[in-house]
Amino acid sequence: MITLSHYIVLGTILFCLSVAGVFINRKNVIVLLMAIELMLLAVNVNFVAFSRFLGDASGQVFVFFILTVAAAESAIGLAILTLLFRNRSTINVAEIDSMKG
Amino acid sequence: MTFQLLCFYAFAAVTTLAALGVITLRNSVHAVLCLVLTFFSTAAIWLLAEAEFLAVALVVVYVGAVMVLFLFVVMMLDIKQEPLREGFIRYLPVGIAVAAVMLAEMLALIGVRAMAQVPAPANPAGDSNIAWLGETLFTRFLLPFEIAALILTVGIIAAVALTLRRREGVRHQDPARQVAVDPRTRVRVVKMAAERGQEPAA
Amino acid sequence: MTLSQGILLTIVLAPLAGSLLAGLFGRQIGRAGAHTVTILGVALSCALSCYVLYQLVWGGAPTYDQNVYTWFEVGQLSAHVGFLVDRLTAMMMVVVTFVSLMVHVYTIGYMADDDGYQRFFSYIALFTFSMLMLVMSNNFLQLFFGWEAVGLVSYLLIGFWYKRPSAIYANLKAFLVNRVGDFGFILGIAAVLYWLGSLDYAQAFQQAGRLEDLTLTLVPGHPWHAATVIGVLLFIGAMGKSAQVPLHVWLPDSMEGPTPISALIHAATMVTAGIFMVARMSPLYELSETALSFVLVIGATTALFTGLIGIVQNDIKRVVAYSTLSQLGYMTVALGVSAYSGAVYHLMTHAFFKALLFLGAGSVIIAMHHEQDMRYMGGLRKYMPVTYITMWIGSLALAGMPGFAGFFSKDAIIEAVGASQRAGSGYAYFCVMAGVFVTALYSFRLLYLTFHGKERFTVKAGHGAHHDDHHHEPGVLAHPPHESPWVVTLPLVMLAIPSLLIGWPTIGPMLFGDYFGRSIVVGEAHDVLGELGAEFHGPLAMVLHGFTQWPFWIAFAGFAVATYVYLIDPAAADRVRRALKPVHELLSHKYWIDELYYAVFAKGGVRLGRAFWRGGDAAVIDGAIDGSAALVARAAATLRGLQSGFLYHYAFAMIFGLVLLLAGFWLFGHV
Amino acid sequence: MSNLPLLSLLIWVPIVGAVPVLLAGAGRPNAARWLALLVSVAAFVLSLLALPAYDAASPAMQLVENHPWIETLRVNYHLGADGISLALILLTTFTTILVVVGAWEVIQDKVHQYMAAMLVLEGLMVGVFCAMDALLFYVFFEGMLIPMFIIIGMWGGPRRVYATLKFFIYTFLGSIFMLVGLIYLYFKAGTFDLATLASLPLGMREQTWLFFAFLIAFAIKVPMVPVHTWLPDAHVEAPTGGSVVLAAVMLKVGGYGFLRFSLPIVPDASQAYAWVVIALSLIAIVYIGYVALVQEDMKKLIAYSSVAHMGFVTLGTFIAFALVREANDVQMAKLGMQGAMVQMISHGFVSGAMFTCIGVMYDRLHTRMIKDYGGLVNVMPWFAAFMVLFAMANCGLPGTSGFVGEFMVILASFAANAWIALFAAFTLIIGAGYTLWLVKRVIWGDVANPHVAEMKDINAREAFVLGAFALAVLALGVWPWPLTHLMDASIGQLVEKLVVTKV
Repeated sequence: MITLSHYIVLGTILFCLSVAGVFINRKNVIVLLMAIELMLLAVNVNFVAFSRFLGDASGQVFVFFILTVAAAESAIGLAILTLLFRNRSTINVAEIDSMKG
Repeated sequence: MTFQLLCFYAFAAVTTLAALGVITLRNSVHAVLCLVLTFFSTAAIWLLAEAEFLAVALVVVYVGAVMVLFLFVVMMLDIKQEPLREGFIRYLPVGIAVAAVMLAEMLALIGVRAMAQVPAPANPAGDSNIAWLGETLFTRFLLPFEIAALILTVGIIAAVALTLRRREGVRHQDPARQVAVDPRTRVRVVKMAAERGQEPAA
Repeated sequence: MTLSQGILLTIVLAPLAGSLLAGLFGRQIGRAGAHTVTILGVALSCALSCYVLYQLVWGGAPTYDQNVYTWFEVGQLSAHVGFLVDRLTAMMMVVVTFVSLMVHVYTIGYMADDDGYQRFFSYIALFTFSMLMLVMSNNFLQLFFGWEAVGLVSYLLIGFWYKRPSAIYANLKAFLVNRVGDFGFILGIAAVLYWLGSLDYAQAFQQAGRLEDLTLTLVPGHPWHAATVIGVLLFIGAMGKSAQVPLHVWLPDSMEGPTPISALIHAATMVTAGIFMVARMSPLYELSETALSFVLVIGATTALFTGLIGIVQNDIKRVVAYSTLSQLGYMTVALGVSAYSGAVYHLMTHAFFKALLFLGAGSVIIAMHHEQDMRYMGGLRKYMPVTYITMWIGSLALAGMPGFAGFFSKDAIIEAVGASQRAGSGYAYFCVMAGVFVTALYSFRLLYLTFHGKERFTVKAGHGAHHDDHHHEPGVLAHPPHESPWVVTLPLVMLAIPSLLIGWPTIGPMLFGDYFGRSIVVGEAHDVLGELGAEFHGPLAMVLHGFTQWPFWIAFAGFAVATYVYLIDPAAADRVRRALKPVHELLSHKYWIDELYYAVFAKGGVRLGRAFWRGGDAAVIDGAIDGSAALVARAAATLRGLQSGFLYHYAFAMIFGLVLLLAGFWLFGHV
Repeated sequence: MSNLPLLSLLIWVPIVGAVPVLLAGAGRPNAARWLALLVSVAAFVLSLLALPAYDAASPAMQLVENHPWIETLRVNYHLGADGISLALILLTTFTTILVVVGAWEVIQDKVHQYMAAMLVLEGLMVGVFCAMDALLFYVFFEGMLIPMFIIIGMWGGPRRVYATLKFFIYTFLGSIFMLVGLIYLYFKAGTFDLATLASLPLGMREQTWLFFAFLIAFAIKVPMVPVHTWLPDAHVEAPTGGSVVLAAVMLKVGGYGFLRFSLPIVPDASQAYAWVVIALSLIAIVYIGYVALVQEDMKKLIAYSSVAHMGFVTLGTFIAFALVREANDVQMAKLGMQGAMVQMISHGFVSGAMFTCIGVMYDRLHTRMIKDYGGLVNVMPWFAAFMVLFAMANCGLPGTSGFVGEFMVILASFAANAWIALFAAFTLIIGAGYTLWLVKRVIWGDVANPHVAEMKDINAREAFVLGAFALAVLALGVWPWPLTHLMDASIGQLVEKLVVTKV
């Protein structure tokens, strides 16, 4: 029998993995983007599970919206990435610090 | 251990390993492929949770569209991998430590044991998850739904606008300008005083 | 027979209308137009004033006390503009309008070739209006209005020749010193309103009895009687306006103004406003011995010590100015011994003969082409006989020659002081007696230096043919001096007549009779004039008696000394000066009071202001403000380091934050 | 006629009128000028129409409009006017016309924007004076800053950035405190309605906090010592019209705030701490007087003199407490408060006129330094006449408006404490000192330099502006009754409410 905890633990593990990914791939924007996708996925897993166990459709609707926003976000993120690469020939985050205060 | 549980464990393991691959693999293409795998297995887990529509949507939209986009980008850009890997080893322990601490904290907060006893209720969706979801989406969440559509449109336009570039020196026709030609701007009639011929030097 | 509001309003407004016409449309109506409208206005006012006086004295009209309109109304409290016309007011109105009319006429001649002709007429007509508002007021508010308005006109007129640095310095000084007086005055008015509950004279005086038990404690342990506080505060105002020591410094400087206004404003009318005011407030002053003693001492000091300065002055106008100060002191002394009618009486006679002296001096100045230094005059009597004779009349009146107007008033004051029991009256008696000598000395000195003796100027034809007021060489004239035109001499004669005669018919009713009726209130206990009145047997007897009295002989001594030193043996003056060098120094520097005030108040004020500005505003307040801004900037500069611009730094920060947050939740439970 | 929403019209006619002015665009400055004049005259006419509609005998709020605005917060669009508001509204509309006319040729750059900003400012200021809802008041109170910020920032002098920032941050800081106070009151009372807040019982502790919150907000606006230093800087950098509006109307918002907020809402704390305000007012009168004395910049001098004169406003307002609660002298308290109000209106005219005068000089010589002038009377006699008149009003000569308020306040403060009156009356000397010294150095004397010799006397337009100010100054000085009558009932009610404690 699959309990709620199963799903939540899975979500948690996914989330923590993505956090670790942010840490260790700190210079590669593509992997960073992917780590963010993973985080969203972890959240989605939780939403789906709660929706199922509480019998409320809102959770799944939210997943739906998150997917939408994540898609838009990755589209724009990749566009920025392309632009960045085109202008600076690198996607190394360590070289991008024009926002320095 | 029921079959369902067995399946859950299997897919969860695949998901976790694939996610691990995403963050550790050296080659970006491989990483993207791992991510695809993660999505696939997550979709399977959602099927187990009887969220059929979302599972399908995840595969179709995410794996089919977004991940392919990722692949495109990764393959299209000629990225040198080596400098991007700098510090990978150095930050590995930190990353693992943070992730571990966070995991511990989260699990402690959630209270896994307490919830382990909660049984799954009868599926409220009944037979059709899609109908259930659709009803909610188009009644209670109609406005957010419209807004989500708008966000997607904006996203598309933004992506296009960001990557669009005008190349200088490319020859191409512009029909609109051709049609809008005004004869008065083309020919200019100039009136000049008649020039008197130079008197030949005597 | 009652006074009509229409007439009273006309009296006040006619000069104002003239002033506005001459001032605003001066260019359109021209010089002749300007003097015509203003003189018409003032003449109308003067005629109606005489009519009002007639109505009150012979027509048996009751005192007029009514409001014209409400100035403001706050709850039950209200202030009005209105007129109180009794015999005191009527006398003042006649004096003011008459002298003003004379000065208007005189100005036609005196200012004949000045560019600011219309402006000048506008000012003096405006002054007449203001002064009338002051004397005719039936409440403190309007009194203060008139009080300040005459100050304003005085300011404008002293600075009339605005190109002269000394003139614009003098007018600023006059205004500011007057303001010091007004400072006390307005507090006095506030005190009246607070304790007596009304700004209206009649109501305030009716309530005056309430002051008996009231006190004010400014310094703990020293309660002051309400009546004393009111009296002293109001008198501070009078000290400013009537130039009493120590606020007298502005009056000599005010001689920077054209001579006609010196006569009108700074001798005959405005400066006596303080005297008039105290007389008007007699019901309040009678309640406080202390305040009256204060008045007495101040007046006595002014009477003697400013007169002394007059002896050493060389500027003809300044001599008359110091004499004015001294005479104002006499009036104040009279107030101080509760001889209010004596003060007002002296005010009246003084208005005539002092205006005469000033206008005479002005006539001399015209003749000398705007030379004012007496050291370059002498022997003028043969050139300008009318001026000479009228000046003699004025001087004799001033010196208190029995029979002349000044004698009656001054002698009454001296006797009143002698009869008074008030604290300080001994000192005052000494001062006024000594003052008699001093008065005679400087009066005759002026006459001898100006009209008698050798001519100390030379006439050089062709030199400086232009007729302007800045002379290049002292004592050198382009033309020989000559008598002034009739517009100048007519007022002299017109003023000489009352200077000579006004005392005879008026002393009886005004001083010892009941002319003032209930306008002036004197307590039974110190009614010195009442005591003297018992011995009064008509003016002729008084004149004859006067020859046997000390004041006459003291004045005669002054006359004798002046005659010897300045007429018979002119070299003696130098000898005396050398012998009394320190005294002469002291007097010619006017006791160094001007220098002291300048250093302490003007310089000190500016220095204090600068210290406040640089130290307080700029350093402390703005320092704190800008300092806090700088602190923020520094803090921001430090914190800016955190913004590395590296994406992963931000990401780490977020994640650490999340970890901490989770830890918090975990450790501190489910909040 | 009587059904017209006059107050709303007064607020919105100028603000909406600013739109066509703005649309007139940079290319048609004359159109912008005439439109702005039309709108400002219309607003003035509207404010005059409010006079017959107003019953001065009644202390109640009149011309009330009340509509729900933000229903969830129970905030209402609630307007109303009593005598105090009406007087200030008249001052606002009157001044705006003169400012518009005064800027006619002086502002050459972006005329339409300048005029529009002025009109918006007018509408907002009127709004402040008739808002009966605290949040609405706050919105107008803050909104006012924006056009003024723009006016100083765009048409100001060389250090305008510093001045605008200082001005903005100072006043903004103050109003934040007020906002906190208002929010607290909202949670306590559940509404922002001023009448309700006025009758809300509050403990002494709460009142004290609220009092100081309001004090900071309004003291900065007035401005009182020691938070006055933004004013001289703002004035010096502001264009003439900005200075005029700032001095004539905006400072009054502070004084008005004390009357509308501090006194009715926290009367007990106001009484307990009245001595603070009184002391600061006296410091303003004496200390600032001395500071004004030594200024070398004419605008700064007048700015400091404004601070000193506004000291009378705060003194008159808070002396009422000492009188009502300690001396039990309601009569005198009314006099003091009436004096404060008259002083506000009068200062509006006088300081407006003084700044206009300085503007006239500045337009000709492009300097505000006293030492660059001298002997103006020789070349500009009419101007000199006006300037002397306004200077006299500035030092409180009877017969001009400047006297009335000072006189009333001094009389009232003597009843409270002779020492206070003593210090207050000191203004007679020091006020005359700095004003007339200025006049001496600028107006009198011989022509100081060739630049002065070339100065032209005022033209018809300037004569109109100065003449209008002069008429107002003289009218108010000779016959203040209409004004005192207009406000009498309202002030009477305000003072009588002070007697009631809320603790």
